[in-house]
Amino acid sequence: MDSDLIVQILFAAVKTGTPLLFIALGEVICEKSGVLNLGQEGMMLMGAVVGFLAAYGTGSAGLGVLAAMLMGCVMSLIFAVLVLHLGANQVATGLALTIFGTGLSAFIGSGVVGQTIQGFQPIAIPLLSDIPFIGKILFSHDILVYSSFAMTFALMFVVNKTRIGLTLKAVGENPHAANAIGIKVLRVRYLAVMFGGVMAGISGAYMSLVYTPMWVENMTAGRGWIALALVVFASWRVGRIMLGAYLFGLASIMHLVLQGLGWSISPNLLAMLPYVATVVVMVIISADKFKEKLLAPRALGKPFDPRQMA
Amino acid sequence: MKKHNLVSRLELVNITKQYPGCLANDNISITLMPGEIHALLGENGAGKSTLVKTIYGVVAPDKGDIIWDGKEVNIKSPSIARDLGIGMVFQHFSLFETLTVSQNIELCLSKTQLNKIGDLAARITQLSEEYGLNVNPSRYVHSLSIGERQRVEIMRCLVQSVKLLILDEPTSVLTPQEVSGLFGVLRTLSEEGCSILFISHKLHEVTEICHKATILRGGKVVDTCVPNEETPASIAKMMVGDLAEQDAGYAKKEGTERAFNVENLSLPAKQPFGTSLKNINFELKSGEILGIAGVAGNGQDELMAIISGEDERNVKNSLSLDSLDIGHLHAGERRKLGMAYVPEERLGRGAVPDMSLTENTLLTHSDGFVKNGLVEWQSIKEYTSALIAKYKVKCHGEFSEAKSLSGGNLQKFIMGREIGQNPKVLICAHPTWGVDVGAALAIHQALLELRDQGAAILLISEDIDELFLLADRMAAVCDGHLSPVVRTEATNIDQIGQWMAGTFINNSSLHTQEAKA
Amino acid sequence: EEPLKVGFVYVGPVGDLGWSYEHDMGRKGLEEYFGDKVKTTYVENVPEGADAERVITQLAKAGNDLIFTTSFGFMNPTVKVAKRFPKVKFEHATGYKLDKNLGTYVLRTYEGRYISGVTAGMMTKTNTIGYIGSFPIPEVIRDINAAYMGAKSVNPDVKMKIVWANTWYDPGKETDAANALMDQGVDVMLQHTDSPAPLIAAEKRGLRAIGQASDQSKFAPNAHIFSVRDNWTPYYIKEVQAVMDGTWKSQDFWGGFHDDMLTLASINPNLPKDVRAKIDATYAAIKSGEFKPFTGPIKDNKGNVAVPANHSLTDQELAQVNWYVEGITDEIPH
Amino acid sequence: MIRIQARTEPSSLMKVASPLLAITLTLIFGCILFSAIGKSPSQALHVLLIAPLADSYNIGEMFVKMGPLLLCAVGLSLCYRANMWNIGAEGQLLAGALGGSAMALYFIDSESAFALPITLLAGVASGMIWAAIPTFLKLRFNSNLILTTIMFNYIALYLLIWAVHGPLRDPQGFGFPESAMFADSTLLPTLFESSRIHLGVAFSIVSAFIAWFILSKSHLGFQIRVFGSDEPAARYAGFSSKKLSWFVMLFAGALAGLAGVSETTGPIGQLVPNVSPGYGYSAIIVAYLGRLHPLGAILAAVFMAVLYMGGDLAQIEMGIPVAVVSMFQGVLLFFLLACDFFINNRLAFSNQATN
Ligand SMILES: Nc1ncnc2c1ncn2[C@@H]1O[C@H](COP(=O)(O)OP(=O)(O)OP(=O)(O)O)[C@@H](O)[C@H]1O
Ligand SMILES: Nc1ncnc2c1ncn2[C@@H]1O[C@H](COP(=O)(O)OP(=O)(O)OP(=O)(O)O)[C@@H](O)[C@H]1O
Ligand SMILES: [Mg+2]
Ligand SMILES: [Mg+2]
Repeated sequence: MDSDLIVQILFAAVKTGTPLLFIALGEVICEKSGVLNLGQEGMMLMGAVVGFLAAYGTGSAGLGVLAAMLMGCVMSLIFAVLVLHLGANQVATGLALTIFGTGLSAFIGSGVVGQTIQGFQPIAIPLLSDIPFIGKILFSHDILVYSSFAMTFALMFVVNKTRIGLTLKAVGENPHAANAIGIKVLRVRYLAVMFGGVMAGISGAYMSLVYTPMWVENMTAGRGWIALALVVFASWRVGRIMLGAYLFGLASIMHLVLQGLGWSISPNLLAMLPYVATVVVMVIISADKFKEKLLAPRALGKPFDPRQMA
Repeated sequence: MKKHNLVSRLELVNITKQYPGCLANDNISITLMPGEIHALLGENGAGKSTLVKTIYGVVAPDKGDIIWDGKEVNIKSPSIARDLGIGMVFQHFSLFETLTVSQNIELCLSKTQLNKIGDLAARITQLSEEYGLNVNPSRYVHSLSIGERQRVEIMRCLVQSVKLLILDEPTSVLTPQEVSGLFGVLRTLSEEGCSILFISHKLHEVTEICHKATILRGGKVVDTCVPNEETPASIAKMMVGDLAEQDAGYAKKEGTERAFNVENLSLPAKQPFGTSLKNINFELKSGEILGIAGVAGNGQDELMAIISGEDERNVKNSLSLDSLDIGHLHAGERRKLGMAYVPEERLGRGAVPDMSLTENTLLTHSDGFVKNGLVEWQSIKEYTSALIAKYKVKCHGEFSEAKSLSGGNLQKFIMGREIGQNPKVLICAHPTWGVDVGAALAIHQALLELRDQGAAILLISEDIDELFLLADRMAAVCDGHLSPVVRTEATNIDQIGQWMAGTFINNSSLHTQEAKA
Repeated sequence: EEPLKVGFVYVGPVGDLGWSYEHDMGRKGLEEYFGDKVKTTYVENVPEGADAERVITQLAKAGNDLIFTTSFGFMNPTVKVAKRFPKVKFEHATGYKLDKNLGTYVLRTYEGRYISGVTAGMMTKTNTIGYIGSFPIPEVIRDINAAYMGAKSVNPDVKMKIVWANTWYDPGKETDAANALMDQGVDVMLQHTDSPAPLIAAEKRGLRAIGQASDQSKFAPNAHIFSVRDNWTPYYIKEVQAVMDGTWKSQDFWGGFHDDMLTLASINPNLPKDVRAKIDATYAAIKSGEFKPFTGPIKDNKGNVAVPANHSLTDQELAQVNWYVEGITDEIPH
Repeated sequence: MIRIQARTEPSSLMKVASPLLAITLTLIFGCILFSAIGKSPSQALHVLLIAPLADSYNIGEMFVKMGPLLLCAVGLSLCYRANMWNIGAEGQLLAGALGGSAMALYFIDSESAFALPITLLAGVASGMIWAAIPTFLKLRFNSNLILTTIMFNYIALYLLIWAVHGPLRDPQGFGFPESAMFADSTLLPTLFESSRIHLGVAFSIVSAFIAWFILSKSHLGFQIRVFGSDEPAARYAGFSSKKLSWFVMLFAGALAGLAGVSETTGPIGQLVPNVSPGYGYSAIIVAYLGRLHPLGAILAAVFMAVLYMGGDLAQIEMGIPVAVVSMFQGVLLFFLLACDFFINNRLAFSNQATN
């Protein structure tokens, strides 16, 4: 493999990892507040289809992204109301959201299957894109990829350095105590869930506006689930999510690259690679129970009802 | 108490709070002067916590007014309460273990307060010296002992210069020595003009430090008094109404042969914030009650879990029952050999909340009622109703769900259920915690009766008085170490208190599990 | 007089712009041609499992006289239903099982693929063409061979890189596959998957690609060389007419350029003259039957004689191609 | 003024009424949806819910559809009762189909009476193995069951596709990705003349009753219920969480595996890439709709099977897109979860406004 090819592969890994990065960033915030939203796949699909419809209708990819963010937010609100206000089981509600989103997106998107639009064009960042290796890999993408960088760093700052981050952690660790000192637990959780929805929306829009760019039923192909695994992989740390997303992006294109290089392993077996890798990584990460308990938000998945305070 | 001025600091007028199925506060009115230390007394469930949460803005009252420094206020949230100058230390701590002390404190302060303080860590250190609190702002809370955590809670109130400090049962988790340290701080605060609302079940503390007391029963104010004009006994009488019986002193017994033995038991903590057990040795004889004192969180839970087998780690050669090694057996097998347990949490552990009493009997009585893997529901139902009758458990019947029983009745049920297995060894944690006087008496007598029948009983409790009442021999735990075991007659509260604080540990390995972040 | 009822079973959504889309175009062409003499019904997105049999049965029960099942996976369900409804005529696309009331029909896509290969061989500057495969079934392997032979016939140095995407239709995967190939020096893309994603990827990089199944020129105006379009309308009209006339007979039908069931759509006007001329000449030769791509001597890539000299593979033999021609260095995966 | 008030005791009426209410609300949602896309709601609901049961052929097909849903849902109910969040029924079903088919192909020339039972057992065992791996990873390495089971769904899918393209492909099949048709000795007998109802459907109903019996009559079932409702109590009582976890997971894996092998040896008759149109996922909804009660699952599976078939019929007869079915499923689950709120809460009507 020559160095050009390696640069190309890493460039592709960043691109493939970007939707995962968006959606996992949303989920990690959501989980830090103590809410487990398994509806990622559904929100992402809805973001993809609505983003595409809006971009197709208006001719503006930017409006498409906005519409997708809005849609993701609406989807997450359905989840939030059920889980936060009606105390529904988070696992079941998340699954319902995924099933619903899969159906609804296929339904409303049937009219534009196979249509195509002008997505975002790559913009090479002056100077930075001239750096050998790194420049091509990181700085010759489109605007959404750059936003994902910005988002990652912004979240790292917010989560680790600000009062908002403290509040989020407090709510995810011990909502009863947080409530007792006057933090509006449900409000924080609502916002966190909605943030997750918005990010899932962008992630979906990235798929349908940049990545392919077109709308197809089920086009996210399980990325929402992988994002959930990424969060565990990253031990709920924002910076590691970025790393994980790109590693996963790499794993999911590797089987195609290897075939092109003449490897004659069954493509079906190679296609399992990302999923097997996810399991292996998860096993390694969570094998240390002690550590996982320290890192995972302690109230994750547990309902909180402010009216039933001890 | 110095009278600073004549305007009351806080006046509660007709506060009423209705919970589903329970009137927690019923027209409560109380007045508090600046600098006054005011005790709020009452049995479990009398409504004390509800009332103070109302003042702190955590609970919204259905009715009633709050007057603060002469003006009517609407305290909708804790941040409003804090802006007024109200601070509160909760019954169940409200600290975040994965955050540092100063982060915990920061979360309680508004932007303006933070700006006013400037360097929070410096302010904490300064206050810490001023009041002798010894709080290090950069430590993670999970690395702190219970006593330290409580000082953090108090610090949280002090940084915002409180005018009213509310303490909900602050002493139940402290050693006697820590209690007197706390009282020193409270007196200083009082002298500075800070009012204090103090909730405690320990009446001698109330008579020692409080200027006034209000007694609640069933959500109503039933009496007020000046504590230093009363005795604990007379206050107790006001709290529970006409007492039928009181615990008498009970005869101490000498055990016979060794029933259960713990030898060189050392075990690292399983949970991130747990305590590791350090070389624990003791023996338990048939026909005796061995009491273990200690502040919560010093390894009692871990000890109980490893003895019962709930902690599934193999501790071969460390535990034996009738000289039979049981360290490798799982909980069910140990139970079959004649061990029984009454856990601290009765609902959620000792009993399944959503299941009927019949099913809850089956929980620990699989032996007699399961044939070929099938449950004999009819006979277990009959057994359960007999149990209910024998222990006078108040409920609708054997089909009642466990969660519908009051704490005391559920405890009687669990006690009866465990005693009904005729155990050789009974391990019993906090048997009367939160149980009213009548039920406590019944439980005490059941325990003594079981002892007299020759069972060996290990009694773990935070209530020193109860231990002195029941135990034949005593020891204390501190940070996973067990003190020497002595006969109850040969010791006194002071010594046990010292031991609870860890004075028996020679090498200074106290709080060795810091910095695991 | 009652209209003739014709049912269609599609494996994908009609909007896939590929396989199912073209079958549906065929259905529409049928309606246009016969007007109210026919009434058509279709069911899309039918999974190729236990459900297929029920859906086909329901179409038969609903009174359809002729039912087209348009995916290979519908073969055995169609066979089973055909047995139960002897009066109804069935036609199964791409399969090989016949019955009294069940016929099959197949496209000679390899004819289009040969021209694609010729064109790619002439257009490539890196001497590397890329091929995105779907599944290693005979049809796809046959077409890979045809494409490679076409390319080799005009460019002896040409290499072909093959990537299996394991899907008929997944734009995301197809994009990844196209990029993986182009990263490795491919400058002309061929595909045996249905979405336009590889063309779009080529367009973005300023490289070239050839579409298949439907006209995909609008997705990549510059990259697009031409599309080999499936055209089912003539066949569907012919079969319906036969049923109307009472002359319908079960048969195994193979259609290609000759029958206009395969066409070259939207040939890019900016092609070099020689390339265009070669395309036209090859097309004419195949259409007239004067040239058959699988005519010996052909060796497979293990060195065995696959097609003896002076022999052209029969349809029966074409259906069983499971070897790569000499020069393709890969192995057929599974 | 309407206020929400917590009930002192959960309402047993609502426990039963909640699914019915949810179904009603879903139908109302459907009416609105169909009007919105310009279809007659009454006709659409008729086609969707009544037509699938209109004649004996359709009823038979409904049972064929119900079989795998019910088998998976019964296993999942038990898992969820024990708080084991197994999302892997789909993968376990595929594994069962794969393992069973491999065995059926081994018996391709056999007429032995044991061929079918052994084939079924192979399917069951494969499903169990597929459930066992995530269980082991959870118990041994503490890995998250939800996520590992989902990953194993994908892995099973690719394994199956690999197998039908490779070792299990019909050598006479012109290279198409399908196995040979199974021999009659390995095909599940059908129960009635002229219908596809096969022995697997009977298995599914029997399995529901077995699960019900275990859950309500046996000590094991009692342990499962305690374990799921209150894990500390189960530990306190000395019930082995490992044993129970293994039991429910293997049970679920076995049933899902049986569902898979019953599909391939039943209505399909060979191994194909598309064994399941997502039965394992829909079974999650079935389990919830059935209140995690094995007998409730029977009714829920019937409902879901009707909905599936109705979806196809709606397409044939009215041109309604199939995506509507999964929308319906999602909405139904939403409504169910929302209605469950009223098991523990109620609306209180009062005249005076509260402050
Ligand atoms: N959120 C709630 N919902 C319903 N009932 C409640 C709630 N909180 C408290 N109660 C009930 O209100 C009553 C008063 O409770 P409260 O906590 O104020 O008692 P307390 O006097 O502090 O008791 P303790 O000494 O045990 O702390 C009790 O019967 C309790 O069960
Ligand atoms: N993506 C995720 N990120 C973090 N935690 C998750 C995620 N998905 C699931 N979980 C956790 O897993 C729980 C359910 O999954 P699982 O069945 O693995 O739990 P569990 O292993 O029983 O939990 P425990 O480790 O406490 O026993 C959820 O309630 C949640 O706490
Ligand atoms: Mg209290
Ligand atoms: Mg776990």
